[in-house]
Amino acid sequence: MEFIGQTILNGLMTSSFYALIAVGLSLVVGVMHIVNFAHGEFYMVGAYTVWVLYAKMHWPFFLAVAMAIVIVGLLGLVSERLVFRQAKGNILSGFIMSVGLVFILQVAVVKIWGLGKMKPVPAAYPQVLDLGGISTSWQRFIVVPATILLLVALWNFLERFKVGRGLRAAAMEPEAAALQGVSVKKSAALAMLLGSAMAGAAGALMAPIMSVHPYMGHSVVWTAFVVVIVGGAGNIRGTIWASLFFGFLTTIITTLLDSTIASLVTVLVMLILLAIRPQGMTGYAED
Amino acid sequence: MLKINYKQAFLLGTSPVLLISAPFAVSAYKVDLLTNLLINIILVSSFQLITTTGGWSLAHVPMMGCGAYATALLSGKLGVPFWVSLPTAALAAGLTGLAISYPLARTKGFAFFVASFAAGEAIRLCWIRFKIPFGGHKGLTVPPPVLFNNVAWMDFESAVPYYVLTLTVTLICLILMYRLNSSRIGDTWKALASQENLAKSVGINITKYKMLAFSLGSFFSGVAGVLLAHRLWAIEPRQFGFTTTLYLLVWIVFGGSHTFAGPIVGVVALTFLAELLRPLYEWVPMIFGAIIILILTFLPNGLESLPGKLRSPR
Amino acid sequence: MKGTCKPVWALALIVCVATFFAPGGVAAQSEVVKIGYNAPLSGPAAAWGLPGLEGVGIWLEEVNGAGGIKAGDKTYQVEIVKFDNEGDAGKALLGARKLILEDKVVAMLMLGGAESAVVQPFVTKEKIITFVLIASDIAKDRPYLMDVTDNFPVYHLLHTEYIGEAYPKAKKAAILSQDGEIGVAAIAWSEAGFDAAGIEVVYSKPFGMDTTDFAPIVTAALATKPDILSMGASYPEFQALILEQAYTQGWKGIITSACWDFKAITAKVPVEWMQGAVSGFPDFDDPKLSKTQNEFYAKWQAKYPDHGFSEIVWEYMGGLEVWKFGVEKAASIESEKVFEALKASESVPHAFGPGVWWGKEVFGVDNLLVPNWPITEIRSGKPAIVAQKSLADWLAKPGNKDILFKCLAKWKLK
Amino acid sequence: MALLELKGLSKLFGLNAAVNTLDMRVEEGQIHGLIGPNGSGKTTVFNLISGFLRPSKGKIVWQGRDITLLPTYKVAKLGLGRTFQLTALFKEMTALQNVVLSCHLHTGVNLWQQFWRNKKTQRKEKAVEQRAMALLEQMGIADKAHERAADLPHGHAAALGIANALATEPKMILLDEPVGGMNPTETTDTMERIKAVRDQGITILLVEHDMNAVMSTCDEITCINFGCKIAEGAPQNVCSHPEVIKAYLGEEINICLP
Repeated sequence: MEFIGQTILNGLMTSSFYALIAVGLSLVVGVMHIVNFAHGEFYMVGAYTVWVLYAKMHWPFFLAVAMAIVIVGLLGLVSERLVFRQAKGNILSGFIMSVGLVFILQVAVVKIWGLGKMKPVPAAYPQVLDLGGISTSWQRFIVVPATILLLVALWNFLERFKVGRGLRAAAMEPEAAALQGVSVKKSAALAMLLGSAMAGAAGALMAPIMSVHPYMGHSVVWTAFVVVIVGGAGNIRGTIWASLFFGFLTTIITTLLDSTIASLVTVLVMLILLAIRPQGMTGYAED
Repeated sequence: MLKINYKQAFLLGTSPVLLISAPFAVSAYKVDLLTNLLINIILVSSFQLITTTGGWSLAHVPMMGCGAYATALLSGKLGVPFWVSLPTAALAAGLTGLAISYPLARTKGFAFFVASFAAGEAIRLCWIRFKIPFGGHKGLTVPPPVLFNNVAWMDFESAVPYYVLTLTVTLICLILMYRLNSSRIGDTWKALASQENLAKSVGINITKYKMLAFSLGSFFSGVAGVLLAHRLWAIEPRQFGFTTTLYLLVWIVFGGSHTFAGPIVGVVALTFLAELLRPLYEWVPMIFGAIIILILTFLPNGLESLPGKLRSPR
Repeated sequence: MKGTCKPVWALALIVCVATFFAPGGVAAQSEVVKIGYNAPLSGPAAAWGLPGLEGVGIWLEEVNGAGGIKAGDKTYQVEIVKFDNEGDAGKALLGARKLILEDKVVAMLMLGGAESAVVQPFVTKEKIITFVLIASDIAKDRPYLMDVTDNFPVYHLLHTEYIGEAYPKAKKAAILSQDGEIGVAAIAWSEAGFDAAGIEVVYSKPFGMDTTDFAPIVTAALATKPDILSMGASYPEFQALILEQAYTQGWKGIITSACWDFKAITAKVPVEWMQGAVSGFPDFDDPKLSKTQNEFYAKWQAKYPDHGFSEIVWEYMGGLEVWKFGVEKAASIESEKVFEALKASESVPHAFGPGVWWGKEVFGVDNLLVPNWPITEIRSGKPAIVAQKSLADWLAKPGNKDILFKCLAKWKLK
Repeated sequence: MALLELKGLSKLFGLNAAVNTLDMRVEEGQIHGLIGPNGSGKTTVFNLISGFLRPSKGKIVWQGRDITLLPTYKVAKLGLGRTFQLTALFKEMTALQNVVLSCHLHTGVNLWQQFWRNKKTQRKEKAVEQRAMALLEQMGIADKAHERAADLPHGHAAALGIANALATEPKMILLDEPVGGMNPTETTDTMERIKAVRDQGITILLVEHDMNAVMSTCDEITCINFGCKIAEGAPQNVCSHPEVIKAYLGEEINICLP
């Protein structure tokens, strides 16, 4: 019983992590049509910000998280302006450029903060949270409400505000949005700002419970892509459902079998879905 | 038919001499670099067969791995001689390519991109997970090829003979791929990449042609894999991981993917650059990253478009 | 016909340009002896290569500052030639070929693991002595491969023996280590150790190398109710996450591992919870180590004040130290002679005390330098040496060898 | 028997019916016009016939054979060619290469022969090239054979589009706005060529906005609006049909007979 409860809790936390990192990517892919491989590196920069501000300079944890969101959001904005805009909507160029950005950011971080072992980020809330036999740390548990809070905020922004609605329209029906006077450039910049900020938030919140090193983004970015593809690029609700699905799927298979099988099943699920519904999944049709 | 002018005859006569004498002018390490370069040339050219149809496969490096693993199993475990295992392993890669090309051919653009990644990763995870027969993370060992016993100059453990072997295979592969590319089949591939709907409407079975391109590309990348495995003497799944794929993409984007020569130019130029930059090893990825972004910004069709641009500055 | 010619010319052109452009090898100076450093220096695996350069740098300053290394009546300045193999076995082989054929190095320092399999046939042919950090790389068909610093995974036998003696109440152990050559070796040797110490191993499933989320794995392991949690040879970035999970899922017990990144771990879990955790690497300022080690540590600390110490800082340098001993013994820098001189020595100095050659029984060749290995426990927030144990004693105990061979066979390592 | 017959054909996009239980017959040897205001579902009908889209309901019968679910390339094989709005061409190739490639179905050369190219294959390829050249001549662009398709002016590009369709040796071709965006002279020329194609015995189904062109060339016209057929018959009758006038109200009211 405890075992099952613990697994459900684990699955819930994995899902919220997936949602946090994938929703931002979903916005970027959906609005800009750019397969931003550097999303993982944005996540890494978010984690490093928390390490510098919170672990080294002893700022309050949530202030450091807020700063990470701002810094990574701006980093996204700058890279949209300097790099991704040059791709001019070409998916392949965008992807390769983002790979270039990955190399640049990784080396920059290595050069500034060095390699060697992972950066120690102490837990801000190390107390154990006991829920009747099943337990986790507050630090880890915080990710769930924080994710919900951020997603609700994002959702409200996209629903309530005019710019937000424009952004959603740009993701769903780019032509219609353009007809309604939504500036493509502006919505791309906004999507990049919001998407990167979400990656920054993910990195910042996960810093105390993940290993912080220059290559930490590499391992999560494909998981995020799988979630985005299955959930539908630009489709926030779909992405959240896909996060829940894959979060629980990996958790359960990892617990019962092993993590290699879990990865194998994850990629196969994506492959099969894409083969059955080649266009339907991405939320927008090609050509 | 055989109307070769003097210039052509001269070039055709001198190039083999140069190709074979080159390794004797440099150290054994440089010869190995050349061998590696030749293998990478097969890899990028075979990739170009697939990109001609408009799909950028992320499964190409795992396909090369299929060739390498197949030859490791055939010649390493079963003792099949190199002559036999080279074509057989390449065929195994081609058939694997054929198998995964069916679901892949249904997708295009972005979906093809991620689906091909999923297919490649699934294959790689199988090598890791199924220790029998693939050896897991540890990988497999591959013997150096033996063509004739006890012939000193045919000792493929050393760099120069292996270079000559690789050179021969590379030449054969390049000639075959070049012919393919310039044949009617190549035209059809280019056509369906540029105008899929028109191609369909004039009666071209585009799924069949895409699958053909994918399996032929996989076949030749399998050849590259076989050559690599027999030079490294051991293979492991990490060698065919995503980092290698990224470098493959960078080579092609750098050189340009619209002509047969473009990808080759890319891999050659960047290999030399990497060798020149060896003392700056820590900075190399960053330099590559910057180069790629600049190339895509100012020369979106890669290095191959440079002569055209210089001729007619717009 | 035209179609056939084009590739031939193009290729000829490429090869020609390649041969002329490629920078040529520099002729070796007679006064300098070169050692190759063939390790990952960039990319994700660089954490296993770069810190070693720090220690090697200090060693070079010291040795060259004192006039160099004496081989018979000649003195040589030592030079390290670096090659970044990016943790890629293929590049490692290319590097070995460059270092040996072009730079004419007389010995090579490497990390080991998968790279050994690829590099060793060539190194064996060239008869170049190679020092690696993974004892289980030693094999009969790799005569010139030696491990002279790190006794991984052999010392797992001694940790487990110590745990069995110090905590007689502990009866069940779970081993968590990654699914790779190194990780699986750790699992096999730990299992043998626990078995010999009368402790039942209840969980030993290796986890995937690309795991980022350890919650489900730890849940599965803790479901077997272990008293001991062994992390085998989990990479430092895995250790902290596993322990954080074990702590937050409410587990208490004895922890053991090959080595610690203690700073990173105690950032995630309370120091008190780690009290008593057993491992095999002391910090080099431990008073129980020799003065040389303490001085080295002080020097390193002065040079790299914000870097965390790890055994990697020392291990490549430790290889150089042994090589120097060999050169002085052989009165020559020739690889084969140094190798023979080393193998002929009854006892070779090791950082943890005099070491002897061992390995034939398991690996087929005596190329592992075994000192009495220290056992450390976390005492008041720092690893401290609590015992030194001898491998020979362990092997001499009745039944132990059979258990070891049985476990190695189970994990297909023999 | 009609050459092509649509029986209760429907296509739903979401809840909107782009084509709604459409019945239509195209007789052999005619030029049949399909007209209707913007967004009335004409191109959708073409896409359904040529197999790019799958109908939600109904049947497509070609020479008495049900081809409703066949993929595009098989439809082409059965002798049903088509062109595209805004003329789709293989842009990077020359005009001649375009047509040669469009002869794909009838080269009599299999993949292996294409690769190996022995004497016999080369002879066959030569023949295909000659046939392609003849088609270009027929469309009046033989002098442009070696120009890149992308560089051709609009009128010539449209002609090449038709040549591509003819290269599949069809019994019938679907022309999607063949004179869209042309000046009056180009329009007249093109329409004359279309008539010539019909006179060769190839049936033509034509979607066109230029009413003058339609009225002067078509033998039979079907007018649809919101996916439903509202009128069918000879040009004069359709033109004066009240439903048609109502549908076109506010668009091109000046429909007149020549």
